Amino acid sequence: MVRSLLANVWDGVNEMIDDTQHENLYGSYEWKHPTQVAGVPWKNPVATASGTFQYAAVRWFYDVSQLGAVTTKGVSPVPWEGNPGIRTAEGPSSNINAVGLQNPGVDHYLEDDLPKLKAINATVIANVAGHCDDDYVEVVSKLNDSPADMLEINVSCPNVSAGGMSVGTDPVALSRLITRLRKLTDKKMIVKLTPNVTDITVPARAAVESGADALSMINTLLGMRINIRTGEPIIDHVTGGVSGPAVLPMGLVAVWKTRSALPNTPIIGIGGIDSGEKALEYLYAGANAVEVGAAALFEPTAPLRVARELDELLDARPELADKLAKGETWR
Amino acid sequence: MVRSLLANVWDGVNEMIDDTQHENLYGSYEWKHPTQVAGVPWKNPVATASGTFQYAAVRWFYDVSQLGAVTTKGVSPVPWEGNPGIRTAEGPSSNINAVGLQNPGVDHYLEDDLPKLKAINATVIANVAGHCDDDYVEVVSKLNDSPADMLEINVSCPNVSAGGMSVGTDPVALSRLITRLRKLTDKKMIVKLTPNVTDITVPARAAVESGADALSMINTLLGMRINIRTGEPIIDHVTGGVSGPAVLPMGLVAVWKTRSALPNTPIIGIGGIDSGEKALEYLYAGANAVEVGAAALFEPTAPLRVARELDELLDARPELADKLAKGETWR
Amino acid sequence: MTTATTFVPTVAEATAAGFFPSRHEVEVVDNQELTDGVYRLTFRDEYIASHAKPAQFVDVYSNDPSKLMPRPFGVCETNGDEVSLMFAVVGKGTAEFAGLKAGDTIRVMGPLGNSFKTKEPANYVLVAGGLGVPPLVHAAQHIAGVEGAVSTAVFGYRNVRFGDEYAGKYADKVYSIDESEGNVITLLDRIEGELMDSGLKPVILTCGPLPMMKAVAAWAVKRDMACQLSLEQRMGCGYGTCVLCTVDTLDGRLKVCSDGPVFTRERLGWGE
Amino acid sequence: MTTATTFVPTVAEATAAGFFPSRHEVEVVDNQELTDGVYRLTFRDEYIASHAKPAQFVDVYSNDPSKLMPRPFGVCETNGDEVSLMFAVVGKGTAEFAGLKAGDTIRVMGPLGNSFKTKEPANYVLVAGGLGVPPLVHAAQHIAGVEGAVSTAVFGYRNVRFGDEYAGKYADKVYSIDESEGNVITLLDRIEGELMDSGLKPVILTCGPLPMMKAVAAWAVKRDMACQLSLEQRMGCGYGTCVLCTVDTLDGRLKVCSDGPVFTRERLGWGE
Ligand SMILES: Cc1cc2nc3c(=O)[nH]c(=O)nc-3n(C[C@H](O)[C@H](O)[C@H](O)COP(=O)(O)OP(=O)(O)OC[C@H]3O[C@@H](n4cnc5c(N)ncnc54)[C@H](O)[C@@H]3O)c2cc1C
Ligand SMILES: Cc1cc2nc3c(=O)[nH]c(=O)nc-3n(C[C@H](O)[C@H](O)[C@H](O)COP(=O)(O)OP(=O)(O)OC[C@H]3O[C@@H](n4cnc5c(N)ncnc54)[C@H](O)[C@@H]3O)c2cc1C
Ligand SMILES: Cc1cc2nc3c(=O)[nH]c(=O)nc-3n(C[C@H](O)[C@H](O)[C@H](O)COP(=O)(O)O)c2cc1C
Ligand SMILES: Cc1cc2nc3c(=O)[nH]c(=O)nc-3n(C[C@H](O)[C@H](O)[C@H](O)COP(=O)(O)O)c2cc1C
Ligand code: FES
Ligand code: FES
Repeated sequence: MVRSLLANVWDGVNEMIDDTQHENLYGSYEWKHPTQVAGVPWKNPVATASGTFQYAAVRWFYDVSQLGAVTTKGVSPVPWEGNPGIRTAEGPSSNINAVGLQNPGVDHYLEDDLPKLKAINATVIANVAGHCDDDYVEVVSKLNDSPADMLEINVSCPNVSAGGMSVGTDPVALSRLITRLRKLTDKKMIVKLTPNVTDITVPARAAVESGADALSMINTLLGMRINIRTGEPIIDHVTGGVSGPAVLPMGLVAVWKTRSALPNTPIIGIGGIDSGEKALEYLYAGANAVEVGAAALFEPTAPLRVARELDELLDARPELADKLAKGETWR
Repeated sequence: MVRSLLANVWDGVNEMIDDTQHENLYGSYEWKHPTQVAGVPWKNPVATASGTFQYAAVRWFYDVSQLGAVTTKGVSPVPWEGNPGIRTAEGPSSNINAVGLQNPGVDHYLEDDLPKLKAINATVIANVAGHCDDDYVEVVSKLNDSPADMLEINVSCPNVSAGGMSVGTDPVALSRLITRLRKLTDKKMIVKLTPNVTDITVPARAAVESGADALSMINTLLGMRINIRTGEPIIDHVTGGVSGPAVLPMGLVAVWKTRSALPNTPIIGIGGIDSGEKALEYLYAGANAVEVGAAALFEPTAPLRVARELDELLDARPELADKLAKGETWR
Repeated sequence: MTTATTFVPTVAEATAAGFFPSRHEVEVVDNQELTDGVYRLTFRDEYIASHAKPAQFVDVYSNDPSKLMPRPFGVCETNGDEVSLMFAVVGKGTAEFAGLKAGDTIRVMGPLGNSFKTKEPANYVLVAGGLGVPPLVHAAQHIAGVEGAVSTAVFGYRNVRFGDEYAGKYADKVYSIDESEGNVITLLDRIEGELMDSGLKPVILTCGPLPMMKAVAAWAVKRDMACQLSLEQRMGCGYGTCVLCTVDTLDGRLKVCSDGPVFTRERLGWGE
Repeated sequence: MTTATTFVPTVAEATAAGFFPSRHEVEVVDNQELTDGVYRLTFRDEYIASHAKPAQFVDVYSNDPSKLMPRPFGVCETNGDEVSLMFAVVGKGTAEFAGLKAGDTIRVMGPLGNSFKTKEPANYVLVAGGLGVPPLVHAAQHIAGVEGAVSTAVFGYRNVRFGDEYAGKYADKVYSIDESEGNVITLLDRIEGELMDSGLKPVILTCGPLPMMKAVAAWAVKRDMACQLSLEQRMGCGYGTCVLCTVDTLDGRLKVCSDGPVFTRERLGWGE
């Protein structure tokens, strides 16, 4: 049913562009400032954020293997259809999305997306979605034998095992889940946290104490818009997740607070990054690396541009660059 | 010490402008669409938001008595000095503030600000701040005998009675506080909620069940920025509260969810309003009225402009206007 | 595969290498109001002008950094290195674009999406309602160059017939109607005999409001005519990366921006 | 008390009635780069031009709706209905303003804040460092019209002396120095005798980096000279409503935008 999600991206474009030219895209670039996340080396500190990157769509724009890492769309045990109707609205300096985790399932991922990304030598973070603990267990078991470089567990999906709230809002449910997943894989496991909680350091600590190797934050903030012509919500699902520049201050504070609470945990900063300067703010807040999300919706090449800008900015900051290269952080 | 906070606003301006002309400002305006909040009539559904309105500063720009209501800066039992150093930074489509509730105290408020506002016939909402339950008790007791039209209890201040977190994040502490305050006053009591919680309907319900007559939301979201030249936070207090257009989707969702959970509770919608259209979104989300905050920082006359724009928009929406006039809401 | 416009620095090399240009700035050549709130905007972009196919669209980006999402518009006409769009002012973005003047710059990306299939000889019946007109003007322009193919425009308007002049440059016949007289189905019924007698197989290409397109699909099904429909959906990226623009089809929930905007009536299961 | 500029509709009547104009749009008359990254921007605003007093400032607003906060700049010179500012490019807003050209529009509000007190006959010693220069040029312009008062400019620069020419139009004497030679204290020491002998009481007005102003206050205290200091602080509103711009004084935490920007050394408790 969702098979064609990754097929036929621009059949029109396929006719125009000679695929053999792909390796020329941007020629080669020598990254000056690599980083490490939980011991895994990244060419540079900039990755794509899950849900805003699909290889089939992005490959026409730039050589995705040049990124620090590529985080793929959340995968579930079986294909998910996501939400019907209108899925997006605009906020001031933001996007609101209610995809509902549509994805073609982990088997498709293992056969199609992942091998293609590994074939071009990308560092791949496989993002994992689930509506109950067993969903996560099934996906993580399958990914354990795959060439994925890291796993990112998205605990922000509405989850039956946590009574319909997301597991990320309930430290007890979260501990139980991560403890279970830890036994299934030797791969470095990043737990991706939601900002829609009273104190993000509580789930952060729960995740780390249960075996997470690293944390990434933030996922989207809950939001909505209303159509003043109809008086009804623009998005059929009513609410969605807010991302983009508007969420930058909230993402920074999440990283800052978590860094203070957990001085030695690797952290990937996410939220509102659309320039090297904003990526740098996250590194100064204590992140080891960053992910670029919504910016790639508005400007396809944003992740690589951010990485290049950051590489330049780090030239003038040898102390920070040094720490990152060693897997350490500014704070 | 903080006496001069309200004195000498623009001594320069004082020389230029003849105060007797004040009543001419905008002449008179016939509001077509009033509202009611917990039975208290408002000339129109637009008020100022606490902390972004000081009569001494705003009176030069427009006739503040024309607003639906005027919410004054949070007052505490004694003068508070607030936070030292840099208190603000800019985010994309937002302001970040860390005033730390500087205010000249409730006695000054009762002698100076409040009588001046009542003298010009403004509908006044007195916002109450406290660092422990006894602070709130003292202020509410004093305000009970005052001409303030409504009280707005800001439960978002860091509070010792709630272990240093804000009372608004702890439904048990919140119930205890509101129950105590309810006994002290017959005035209509609005409880102003923070969005920095996992589920805003939990404190909302706690407040209403303990005696709140109405709710207002949202206060600011926690955020920060970093100066990439120094690597340090821009605001000396490190974190601050994010407000302005960027928070609109989060404010709307708070009102929507609370309206669904509490169909009969009066709600004042706050967050990111800078136009009549955005105010209208809140009314469609189920609010009885709105408050305009940060917009007044960037454009002093924003609250009155929003009220006028909304008055026009309601002309074409008689069903909604009717409900508001009767103290009912769209949802 | 070169372009006359300037790209953001990071894609300059990619573009030189012949890859797909990311969002980039172009110069506005002309912007005129055709009728109340409907504009025809022309900008210079050799890449888009030389590659766009009918029903493909262009993402236009606001110059206001607080309005980040792309606004998609079907390509309406191309002329040398110039691309024309037609749009109605319906919100903040289009209100801004209405104010663009020759010499201003605007950021665009395209051409995006798939296109109407117009390779076979046929009588292409271009059925549009309101702001569905632009891609069908482009279809007429394109079909004028297809050996053995002819086109018949069937346009329905609220009142002012802002697109007839442009379709008339390329289509073999142009029929139009406004709300006071009826709608595109009224017109289709009226010219049905003519279409059947033209000696060429009629193929319907259509774009417009959803109820109109559903009626057109039903009309086509009854006559067993081929029917390709160009859909609209709110988009996040416009290039296939975010899965925000889906439509329900018999093949599942597909992306309007890259699996579409064009779908056959069979794939949509419409009109059966 | 009328103004030549256009205001947002809601304040039009208020303005006509003589009240304080809220944020409004003005026309840029001129913008020139004085030295690397330092600009002199002139706009037309009869209200500000006729009311601004030295050390009062103008809030300038970005044309980018995602950058909402006001950027405060001291008025540097007024001329008929024209107002000139001088600013250094230090961030996103000033980078944008550097690109303004004659004919562009920009939104402003002002004049804001209190001012240097210059009513009494005295020798006003205008001590500025870097971008502290603009309000002191304005002070010189103002003092040139004060009966019995003279002014002596004492300016310190990093390198290029971008403000001397403007101060020279109004000040009775202009001394300046760059980093290679010393700082304003070097200059003050050098001209101390002259100041004492001038027959007029010296009154220091100063604006510049915090460490410089603290040194100037200390210098004044030692000589028991009056000293008024114009401070900077990050602002939220610029007009006294938000309490975001405070500075610690002996009278408590006061607002730079409306209790200041000018404070006496006594009130600040500096230099004792
Ligand atoms: C493939 C495609 C082709 C289109 N071609 C044309 C055309 O040729 N001429 C024309 O006038 N219109 C066309 N549209 C509709 C056009 O995209 C919208 O009218 C426009 O995006 C509205 O922008 P706004 O900023 O004025 O509205 P706002 O409501 O301010 O926009 C807010 C957000 O909602 C989106 N949005 C609002 N309405 C629509 C809509 N109807 N469809 C998709 N997104 C919407 C905007 O893109 C933006 O992201 C097309 C839409 C699609 C999907
Ligand atoms: C009363 C007063 C008068 C001033 N007069 C002048 C002048 O005549 N010439 C001049 O070049 N500069 C002056 N400044 C400093 C000037 O306001 C800042 O350089 C300017 O706001 C920086 O804006 P930006 O957008 O480039 O920086 P960004 O860092 O992008 O701005 C982000 C936010 O921080 C604020 N901000 C950043 N730096 C400062 C600062 N040093 N002081 C206050 N706010 C700041 C901005 O206003 C904005 O709100 C004055 C400041 C004050 C308070
Ligand atoms: C369209 C869209 C889809 C997303 N899908 C996922 C997802 O599948 N899994 C996940 O963990 N996060 C998902 N996210 C969240 C992003 O990865 C990121 O955490 C968030 O958008 C904040 O970053 P940004 O401001 O850079 O976009 C999605 C975001 C968007 C905009
Ligand atoms: C400078 C500033 C000071 C504030 N002070 C208070 C306060 O004292 N009490 C309070 O309840 N809310 C305070 N707030 C929060 C606002 O009243 C409002 O809830 C918030 O800013 C969101 O609305 P907005 O987006 O319209 O600004 C303050 C906000 C700002 C920007
Ligand atoms: S708009 Fe992003 S996939 Fe279609
Ligand atoms: S900047 Fe708002 S009070 Fe000074």
